[in-house]
Amino acid sequence: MEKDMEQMFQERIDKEIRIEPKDWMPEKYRQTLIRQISQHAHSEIIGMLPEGNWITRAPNLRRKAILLAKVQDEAGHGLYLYSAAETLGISRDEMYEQLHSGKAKYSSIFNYPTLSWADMGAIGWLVDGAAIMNQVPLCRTSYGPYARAMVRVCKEESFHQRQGFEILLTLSRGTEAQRRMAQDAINRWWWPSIMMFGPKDDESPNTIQSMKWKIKRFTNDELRQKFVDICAEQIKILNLTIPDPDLKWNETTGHYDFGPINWDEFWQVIAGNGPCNKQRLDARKKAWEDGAWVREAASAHARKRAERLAQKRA
Amino acid sequence: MEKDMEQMFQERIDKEIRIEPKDWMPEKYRQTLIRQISQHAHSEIIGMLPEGNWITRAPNLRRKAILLAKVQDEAGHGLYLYSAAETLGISRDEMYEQLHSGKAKYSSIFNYPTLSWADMGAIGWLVDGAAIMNQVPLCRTSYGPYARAMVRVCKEESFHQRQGFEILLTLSRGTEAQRRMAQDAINRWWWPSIMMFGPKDDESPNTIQSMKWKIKRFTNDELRQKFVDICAEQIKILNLTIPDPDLKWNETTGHYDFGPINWDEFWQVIAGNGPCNKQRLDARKKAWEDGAWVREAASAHARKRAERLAQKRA
Amino acid sequence: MNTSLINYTLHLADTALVMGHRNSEWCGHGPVLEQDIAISNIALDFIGQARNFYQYAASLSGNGATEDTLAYLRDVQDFKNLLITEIPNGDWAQTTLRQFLVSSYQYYLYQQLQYSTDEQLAAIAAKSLKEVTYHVRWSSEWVIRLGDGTEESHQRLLKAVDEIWNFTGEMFVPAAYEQELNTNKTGVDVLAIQPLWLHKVQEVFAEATISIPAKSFIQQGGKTGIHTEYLGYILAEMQFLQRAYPGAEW
Amino acid sequence: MNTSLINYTLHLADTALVMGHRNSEWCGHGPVLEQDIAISNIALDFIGQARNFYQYAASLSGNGATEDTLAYLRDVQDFKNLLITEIPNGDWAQTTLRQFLVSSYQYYLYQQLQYSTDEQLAAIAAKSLKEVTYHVRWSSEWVIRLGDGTEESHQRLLKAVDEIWNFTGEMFVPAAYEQELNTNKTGVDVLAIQPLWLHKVQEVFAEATISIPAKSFIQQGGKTGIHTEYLGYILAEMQFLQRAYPGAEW
Repeated sequence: MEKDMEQMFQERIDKEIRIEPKDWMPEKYRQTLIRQISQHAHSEIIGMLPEGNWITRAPNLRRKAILLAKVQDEAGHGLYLYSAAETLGISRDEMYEQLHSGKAKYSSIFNYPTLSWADMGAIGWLVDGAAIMNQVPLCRTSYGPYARAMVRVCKEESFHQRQGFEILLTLSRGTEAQRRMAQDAINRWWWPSIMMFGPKDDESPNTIQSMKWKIKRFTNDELRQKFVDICAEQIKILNLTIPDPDLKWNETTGHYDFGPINWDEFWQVIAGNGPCNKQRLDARKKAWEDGAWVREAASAHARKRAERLAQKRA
Repeated sequence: MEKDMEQMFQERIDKEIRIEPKDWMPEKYRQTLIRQISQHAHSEIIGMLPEGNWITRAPNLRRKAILLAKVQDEAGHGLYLYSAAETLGISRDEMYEQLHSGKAKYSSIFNYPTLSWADMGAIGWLVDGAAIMNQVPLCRTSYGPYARAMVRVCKEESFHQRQGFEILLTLSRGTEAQRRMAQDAINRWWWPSIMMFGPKDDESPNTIQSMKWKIKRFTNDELRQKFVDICAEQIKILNLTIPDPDLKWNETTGHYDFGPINWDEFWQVIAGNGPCNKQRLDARKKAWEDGAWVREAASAHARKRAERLAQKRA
Repeated sequence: MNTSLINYTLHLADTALVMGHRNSEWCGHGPVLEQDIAISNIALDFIGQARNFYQYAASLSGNGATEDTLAYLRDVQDFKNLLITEIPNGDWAQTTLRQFLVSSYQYYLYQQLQYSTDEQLAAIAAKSLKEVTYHVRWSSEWVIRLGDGTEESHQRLLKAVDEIWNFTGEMFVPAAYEQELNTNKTGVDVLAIQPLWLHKVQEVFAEATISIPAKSFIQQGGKTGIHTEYLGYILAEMQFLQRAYPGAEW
Repeated sequence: MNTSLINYTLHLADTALVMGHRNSEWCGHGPVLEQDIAISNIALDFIGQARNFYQYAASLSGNGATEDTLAYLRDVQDFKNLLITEIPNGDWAQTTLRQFLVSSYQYYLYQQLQYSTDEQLAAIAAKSLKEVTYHVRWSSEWVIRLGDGTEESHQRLLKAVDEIWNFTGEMFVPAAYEQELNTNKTGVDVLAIQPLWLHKVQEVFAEATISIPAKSFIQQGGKTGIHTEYLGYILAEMQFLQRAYPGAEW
């Protein structure tokens, strides 16, 4: 019976029929999705912090408004994604609990510090760029609520990416100090962005099953290569350098070759030893704990109102 | 008997013989001194805050070091004065308690905000200047420990005053923005400084007794006039203006006339309604409360050490 | 050049900017995700209002002034914002209470200002009014929720009233430039809107089961450049890049 | 122009300046008046050391550099201080623990540096050593007092160790400029002083009844301009006047 269900489920997937919350699904599919969607939601929320760090210091009012709107969009993405995950039977509070306890992960990239205004450009161009590369295929992911959330997310992300590139473009055409700032930001964000696609395919054990379930549609290495190819072209417009001496066009493959990735750094940051892991998680935990009395007050007030309304009606 | 003691006490005062902690003294003399010395000590401690506000923003390293040393000196003055008050049978903790509860006062001048670097100059020149005017006679005050503390205080204060004047002098010879900054600071600090001498003599009921006891040696108005006379001359060196249209040399009296003082503002600030009363007191209370566990730990450790030493000896 | 009009426009701009700055400090740190979004949104509205007023002030000033030279290259003594905008955020009670007190004031202010004889001011006010109406609703709901929530939230709201109330009086003490613009109906008679504001505050406070303080004192100075010690820190942070890289484009 | 020597001198100067900055934030807010004075005094010593190093770096750099252009007109990416100096003060446990960890390091560093072949560095180190000796004593006494004080102070000290320890490794990872100066005995071989430092720390921790963390990770980057997010705020505040009023004398 369970076997039959699984087979039917896979057939629906294969026919590109969307799975919806009330449909039967294998427990492992559900768990994988919860893990992936909540991780994605957490990344949006944690991702607000490095950019939020520059809102009060944005260099002019226009940029300030754009940045604030962008960070706010990320909160919105978090919201869609938490809602999508909730359709799988987990509450937002449970997900927060997993984030705060360290059980749930979020994208490691947000454990790097934002040290100059140019980082707002580099994050937009590289980090959002890599995110889009990962996310566009998810608009066709097999789980309906997730796919629909991703459609909204991707639309905004590509807008953010263009804004980021434009920040770098402006800096690259600015003063010597600004060019240096932009190059320095690219130097710091390039490799972590490349790592955003996750471990190499042969070290990514879940990929096969996820692709079969159409939760994932391309492998890590495929997406990474696509990203490198695009950036290697775009950097020319900036007239700056990607910090990889091995980056070179390969006539044979029709792709850019690139140098070895420092996977040790990747695993270190995942393990909690990035520059800002503690700072980021502490900030979120503090916001959550400081907000406890507010949430309690809101519930208490809602209860009181409901009671009063009931009394009136009685 | 009590009457005889009082008479003998007054005779010693009249003969300029210092009163020392173990000497008999009228209860009211003791209370007056406790009030005055602790108020003075509190003023030093609260007075650290407005200037401390600019340590991290001092405009160059030399000024930063000078300002930090100055604020530290004020802490030192507080220390001498609390010690002098303690000889009269009140503990430092009791005095803090009175400060934090609002029972004890401190100089109202510190309830004004420091809004620019020039305020460091104006405080030095005007506030320390007025303080010295008040304090120099106290080096000969009848109570020994107080008089000796004041000798040390006055020596440092006159140093501070010169530094403050020099800050203003540098600004006055600087750019247009700096001159404006200096003038703005003098505009804001002039009248509060004038008020530092306290209410007019005919509204200062304690003056007569204090002068008889030689706790006070000049009246408020005498000192205020002396201060105005000096500042009216010094402002010429700065080539700036004292914000009093009525300030004018009076051939007949041999003094500068000056305009009416806004006593309403004076009483408002004393009553707690100055710009920074709450902020200042909150900062001190916070420092004290946040430090509670530190003080407890220090005592606990001292106790442990003493016990261990005792055990070793046993 | 109409100095009073420039000063008045800067007063409106600075108030919006500093308020937006403080609200934006919450971004990423709100007590509930939806409210994080709400407060950031309000911050955005304020920055938008500030830009409109600065642009107008820049056009009046000439001399190459822009919205950014006005926001980024003036020091404390030239800022004319209300003091209430610059005090620290404190907790959620203090932030939402301040929002309510300021937004209610802005509501009545802009209601009048939209009929200003100065077309630009009128247009900005009219345009901002919809936003402000929402700010008043959002913040008054929070004041009521916290006042009539738990014992803790009620206490925190009372503490917030204690912290903030003295800073409200300044709204209704006209600076010289306000008085001047009043005579030709360019500005708004703040004394006339005080009773409206007070009525609104009383109404919301009543629902929040708290009272307006019996005794109060007016902390003022912001309108004429005499600020709290907090503003210097705000500007040092906000203006850093413009100051550190003079003349650069961003 | 010896770039490595300049960088090294700036590294020493920046470390002292940022440490002095953080300590100076306590001035007026210490837990005990005597300790308020002590921490301010240590801040003063650090600012004094910073000035000596900056003056030397300025003389090496030429080009009109002064102690103030170096301290006030460089941005984050040019600062070379240890990261540990820029993290926030936290509570008294975190502040005194950091002081102990940094001062013990400086103690062994300056002990070697006083024999530098570079006379200026040697002289500054020798002159600073007396101060640093006092800083080590003062701060180790506090670490012991808090570790072996109350249950609360012990817990707070443990938390401080948890916050700070990862930032200590950077002291002993030589930057390229350190390695270069090492070869001609201008600088100090930080690897060689690590065991001395560790021994001292173990000794004091033992008295404080706490242990060195078993697992640790090295947070680094400060020596080469890759900092924490805190430094930008420190500089925005510290440098405001020099940036806002360029070229003015103070």
